[in-house]
Amino acid sequence: FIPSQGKKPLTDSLKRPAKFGFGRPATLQEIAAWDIDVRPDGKGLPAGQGDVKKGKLLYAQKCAICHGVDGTEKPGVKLPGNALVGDTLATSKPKTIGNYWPYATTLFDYMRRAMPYNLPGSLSNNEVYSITAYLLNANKIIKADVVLDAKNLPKIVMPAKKLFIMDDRKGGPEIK
Amino acid sequence: FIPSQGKKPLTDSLKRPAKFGFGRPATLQEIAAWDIDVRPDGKGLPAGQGDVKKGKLLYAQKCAICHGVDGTEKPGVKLPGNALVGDTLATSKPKTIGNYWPYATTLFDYMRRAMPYNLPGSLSNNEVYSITAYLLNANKIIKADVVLDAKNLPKIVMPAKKLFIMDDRKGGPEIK
Amino acid sequence: AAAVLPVQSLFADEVPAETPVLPEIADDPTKIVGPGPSPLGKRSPFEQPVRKPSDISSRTPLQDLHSTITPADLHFERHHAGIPTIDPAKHELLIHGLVDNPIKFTLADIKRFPAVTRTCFIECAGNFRTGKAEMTPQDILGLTSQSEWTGVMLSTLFNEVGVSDKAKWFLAEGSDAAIMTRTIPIAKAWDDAMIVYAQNGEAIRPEQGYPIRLLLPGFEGNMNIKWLRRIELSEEPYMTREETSKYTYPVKDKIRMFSFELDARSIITYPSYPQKVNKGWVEIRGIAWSGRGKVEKVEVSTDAGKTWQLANLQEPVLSKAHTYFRYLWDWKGEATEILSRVTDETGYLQPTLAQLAEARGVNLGGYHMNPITAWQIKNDGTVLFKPETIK
Amino acid sequence: AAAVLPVQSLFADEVPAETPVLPEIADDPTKIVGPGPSPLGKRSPFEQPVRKPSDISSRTPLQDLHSTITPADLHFERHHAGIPTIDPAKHELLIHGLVDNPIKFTLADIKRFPAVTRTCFIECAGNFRTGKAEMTPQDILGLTSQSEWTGVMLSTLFNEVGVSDKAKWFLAEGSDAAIMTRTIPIAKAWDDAMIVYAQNGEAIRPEQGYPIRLLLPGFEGNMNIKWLRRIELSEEPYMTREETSKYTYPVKDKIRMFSFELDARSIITYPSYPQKVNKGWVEIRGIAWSGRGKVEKVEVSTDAGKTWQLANLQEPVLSKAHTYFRYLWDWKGEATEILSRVTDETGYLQPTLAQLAEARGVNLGGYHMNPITAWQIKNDGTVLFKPETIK
Ligand code: HEC
Ligand code: HEC
Ligand SMILES: [Ca+2]
Ligand SMILES: [Ca+2]
Ligand SMILES: [Ca+2]
Ligand SMILES: [Ca+2]
Ligand SMILES: [Ca+2]
Ligand SMILES: [Ca+2]
Ligand SMILES: [Co+2]
Ligand SMILES: [Co+2]
Repeated sequence: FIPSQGKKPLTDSLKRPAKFGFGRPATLQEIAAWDIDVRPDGKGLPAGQGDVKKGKLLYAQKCAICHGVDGTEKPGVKLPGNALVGDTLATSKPKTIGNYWPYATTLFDYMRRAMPYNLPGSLSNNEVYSITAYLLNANKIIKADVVLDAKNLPKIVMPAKKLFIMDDRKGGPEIK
Repeated sequence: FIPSQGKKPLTDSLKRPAKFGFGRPATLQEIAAWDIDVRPDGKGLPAGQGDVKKGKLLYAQKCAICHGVDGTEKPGVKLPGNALVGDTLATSKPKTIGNYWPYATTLFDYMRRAMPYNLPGSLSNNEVYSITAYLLNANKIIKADVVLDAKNLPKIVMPAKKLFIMDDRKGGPEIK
Repeated sequence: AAAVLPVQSLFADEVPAETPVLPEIADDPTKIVGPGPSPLGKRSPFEQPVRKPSDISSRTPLQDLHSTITPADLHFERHHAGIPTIDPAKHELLIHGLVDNPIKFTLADIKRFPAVTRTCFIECAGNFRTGKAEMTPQDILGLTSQSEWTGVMLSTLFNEVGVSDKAKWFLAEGSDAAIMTRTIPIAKAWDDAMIVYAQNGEAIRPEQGYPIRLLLPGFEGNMNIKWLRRIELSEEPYMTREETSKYTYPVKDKIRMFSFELDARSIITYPSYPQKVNKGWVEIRGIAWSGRGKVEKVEVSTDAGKTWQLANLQEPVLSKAHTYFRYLWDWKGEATEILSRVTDETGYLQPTLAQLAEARGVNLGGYHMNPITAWQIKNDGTVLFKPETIK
Repeated sequence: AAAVLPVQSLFADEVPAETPVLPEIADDPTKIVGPGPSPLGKRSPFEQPVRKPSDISSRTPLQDLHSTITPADLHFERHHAGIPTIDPAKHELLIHGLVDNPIKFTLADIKRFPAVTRTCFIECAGNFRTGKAEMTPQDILGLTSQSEWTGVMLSTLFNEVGVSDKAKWFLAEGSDAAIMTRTIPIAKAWDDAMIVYAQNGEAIRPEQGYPIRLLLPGFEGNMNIKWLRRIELSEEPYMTREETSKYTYPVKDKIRMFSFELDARSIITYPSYPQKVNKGWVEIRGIAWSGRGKVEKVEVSTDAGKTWQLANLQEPVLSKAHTYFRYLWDWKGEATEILSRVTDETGYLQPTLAQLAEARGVNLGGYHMNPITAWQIKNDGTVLFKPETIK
């Protein structure tokens, strides 16, 4: 995007000090308590591990009620949650982890912060690793015997990765 | 006041027609039903008449409860309505018809439209003439035997008339 | 003797506010799914800005506002016989008198004309109280508010009825139980007067004149006739009660009437009573306005009026509109007084109370008062109003 | 085969509106004293604008609004896990990552910094529905609203923590049950990003992020993180779910991500379904906006797109803001189609749906859609939406 050149709203800039000194230093513990994000390079992934088998069980207990028994879309069935399992073809419908998620780290990050929808933040790190393993396997991305952890999760190359491009539009007359 | 020169908000002026043709002609009856104002020159005063004696009785029945038995301010008494009767000295307190109303027509106009506060519009024209006569007499402006009507009411010169001046300020640095 | 500035008993008769009830809430909002979307939003239970009602007016909580649009439900009120309930399907506007064709317009007719939107303040001409240190901006001058108004230019309707050359004034009349009337010079109709039906995007609120009110940008509130039903064009003013026995004021040995424009004025709304400031950088914030056009500049003094510094004005600066100003102040902890003063585009500088008394005499009547407002800052950061009297 | 534009089932699941109850009222309001002032105003019972809620969003009734400020209780909503209830006294914002000093700011701290007020729109990137003729502006694109926002420039806070040269992006995180996160290029922080705590003068509403939200003028709604609690500066984007599996869309054989600005767009809100027009002069009215700056011009066609005329723009025209336009049309009673198209200050002209499909392929994904909207005018004055499909 193109920042608006020099058209910034005014602030009180005449007498502005180098620092105002408001706020207080955040402690490492405070940062750690909130810093739950996971980056594509694996930064933020916690210790722990999980496997497909445990993930399948957890999925049945905690997720199936909203996302369906096996996470796939069934004609005529409207579930509270999205379909999670499909195949890896770019053209296939619906959008699922298999055909539309460019990074496996996103799956870990999202599920840990927001799922299960009715009990967000209730999964242990190991549980999230296991469910991630299960869903990646169900989407035919990893084998059934993979044990996922902070090391190998970021290395998974998602089928949809190659489809994603950054928006390069910059305004102007072009329709793009 | 000084109209803002040429700084009017835009309206759609390019294709504007001479007339839009919205609305419908108002009938004489419709105008008469709403046209209750009275001007200082007497325009708008209805037929009819009233006198101080009838006015005094009406006042006692319909007004005294809010404006006091005789319309004057009594120390320590807080009435729902303003004091209406005082003397005609410019310096005296409180502001009343006698010392602060420049036109007698205003009294007729206001009482007919807005009083009694709890039953606005309930007075007949004759009743308004009578109460006007009573209040003007109580404020020592007319004699007790005057019969008020559309002819003589506008001729009454109110004591406060000479005090009133139009604001002539036009903006600019002067504090006035 | 010290002149006592009138604090009309009716104005002062306030209804005490209800104590807000705060909800029990969870420690960690990230662990509980909250309520979903709704047809109409509500305020957070932790934020309960309210007007201060008396029996005839209610005042905008200026100290609670961070910019210049007044939320419609917090717009100040001043009624002379309460708020009429009007069926918009039945409401009509009659324009007659010195016109070629007297016409009745339905609300639907009015909405068909070319529309204009204008942001401006409306201020009651009696918007000034003083008397004690424990007063908030709402208490002192809460009878001013600002909205984005939409409607038709009055000139468009005057063009439609055809106005006689003899017409020099027009009477505007409401359909409330006071059948409120005021006379306005016709030049205002050709200038910027409007008949508005919308306020901040939506239909005008009942307290503000639903379904239509007259909007006279910069002119005293009472002239902006609410619940408008009739306009009569005339050679001369009507001298209604509200332009003679009310909204007039002593100037030396005379009584001044037909003061239309509100004089330029400003007030610091932060910090103000009962807020408290901390040592260090304090952003002084407030509003400034003029009934005669744009705010040209606002100056702030942090040394009781000895020296003055320019404040920043929030863009866009609009004509006859509340304009937000801000000034950064490094407070070292000393007791002092802070003040603001505005200069408008006509070159008028907001006066002190003493200057007003000097110009008008000590019997100042309470209408069209716009003195500089000072706040006392105590050593401990406490802020108090500085009530002034005329010696 | 005709591409079916996605009308997400969740979006379409609307709650039916309650039928308003109208009061019995007197024929002549001038004969009864009405109720007096109150702490908070209410709408006239004859005016009941409402959002249209589904289980995850609610839509602004654009066709009911006469100007560009959206009353706060009608601002559109889009939640991913409901509205958290937050105690403002406990809420803190953490800024950390590639900074010199990670700092926690209380809400009170944030309010002490120099404040700025800015009027701009917020629009959901998924703001487009079509499919049938009986659709109102609210149905088609009611996920856009505008407010006067007040808060601190994000650059002021970034200056306070000291930002490393390595930081190129920042993560913003909410404290709702979705702990919503998005990554934003750091240039936006040095440009015009804000952390806002006030909306239309008062505290920001709970649905809009109370007590603080990120404001990224012109950027898609979802990035304007509500209930903001954390910002982390980083070398690279986080590729959160909302910037990968959501808010991305097919462009030919690729999927486009990190579309920030909303493309220039306009819609006629009057006349629109289900309104009716009369023969004679009709003022066509609507709103236009661009995420890339100011609206340069709006053109209106009353002959189904054959010819285009300039509309008037309501002043002041603000950057990245809904801009009201109006165009006077003399309708002779013939059936036709009326349309509007905006050009923004970058020279971008709002495209047709066919042009979008031509540029992006027919699998248009429903995000960042801004096609010209046409209304059909029938002989009898009936107005219908013209739903288009891609051949
Ligand atoms: C009570 C219902 C419910 C339960 C139980 C639930 N989910 Fe969800 N899930 C949802 C909803 C609703 C969404 C969509 C949320 C949104 O769009 O913001 C969702 C979204 C998701 C998504 C993102 C899908 C996409 O395409 O973007 C994933 C992945 C997911 N859930 C995984 C899980 C897992 C794993 C569990 C169990 C541990 C789980 N969910 C339990 C309702 C549920
Ligand atoms: C129920 C209370 C009540 C009754 C009964 C009542 N009034 Fe009033 N009157 C008021 C109030 C209140 C006001 C002030 C209204 C305002 O300021 O808008 C007022 C104002 C007035 C004024 C204007 C005073 C001024 O200084 O501007 C006059 C004159 C007046 N009343 C006359 C009458 C007469 C005559 C009657 C009886 C026919 C009457 N009133 C009955 C309450 C009442
Ligand atoms: Ca992190
Ligand atoms: Ca008349
Ligand atoms: Ca008023
Ligand atoms: Ca400054
Ligand atoms: Ca959003
Ligand atoms: Ca035009
Ligand atoms: Co007043
Ligand atoms: Co969205």
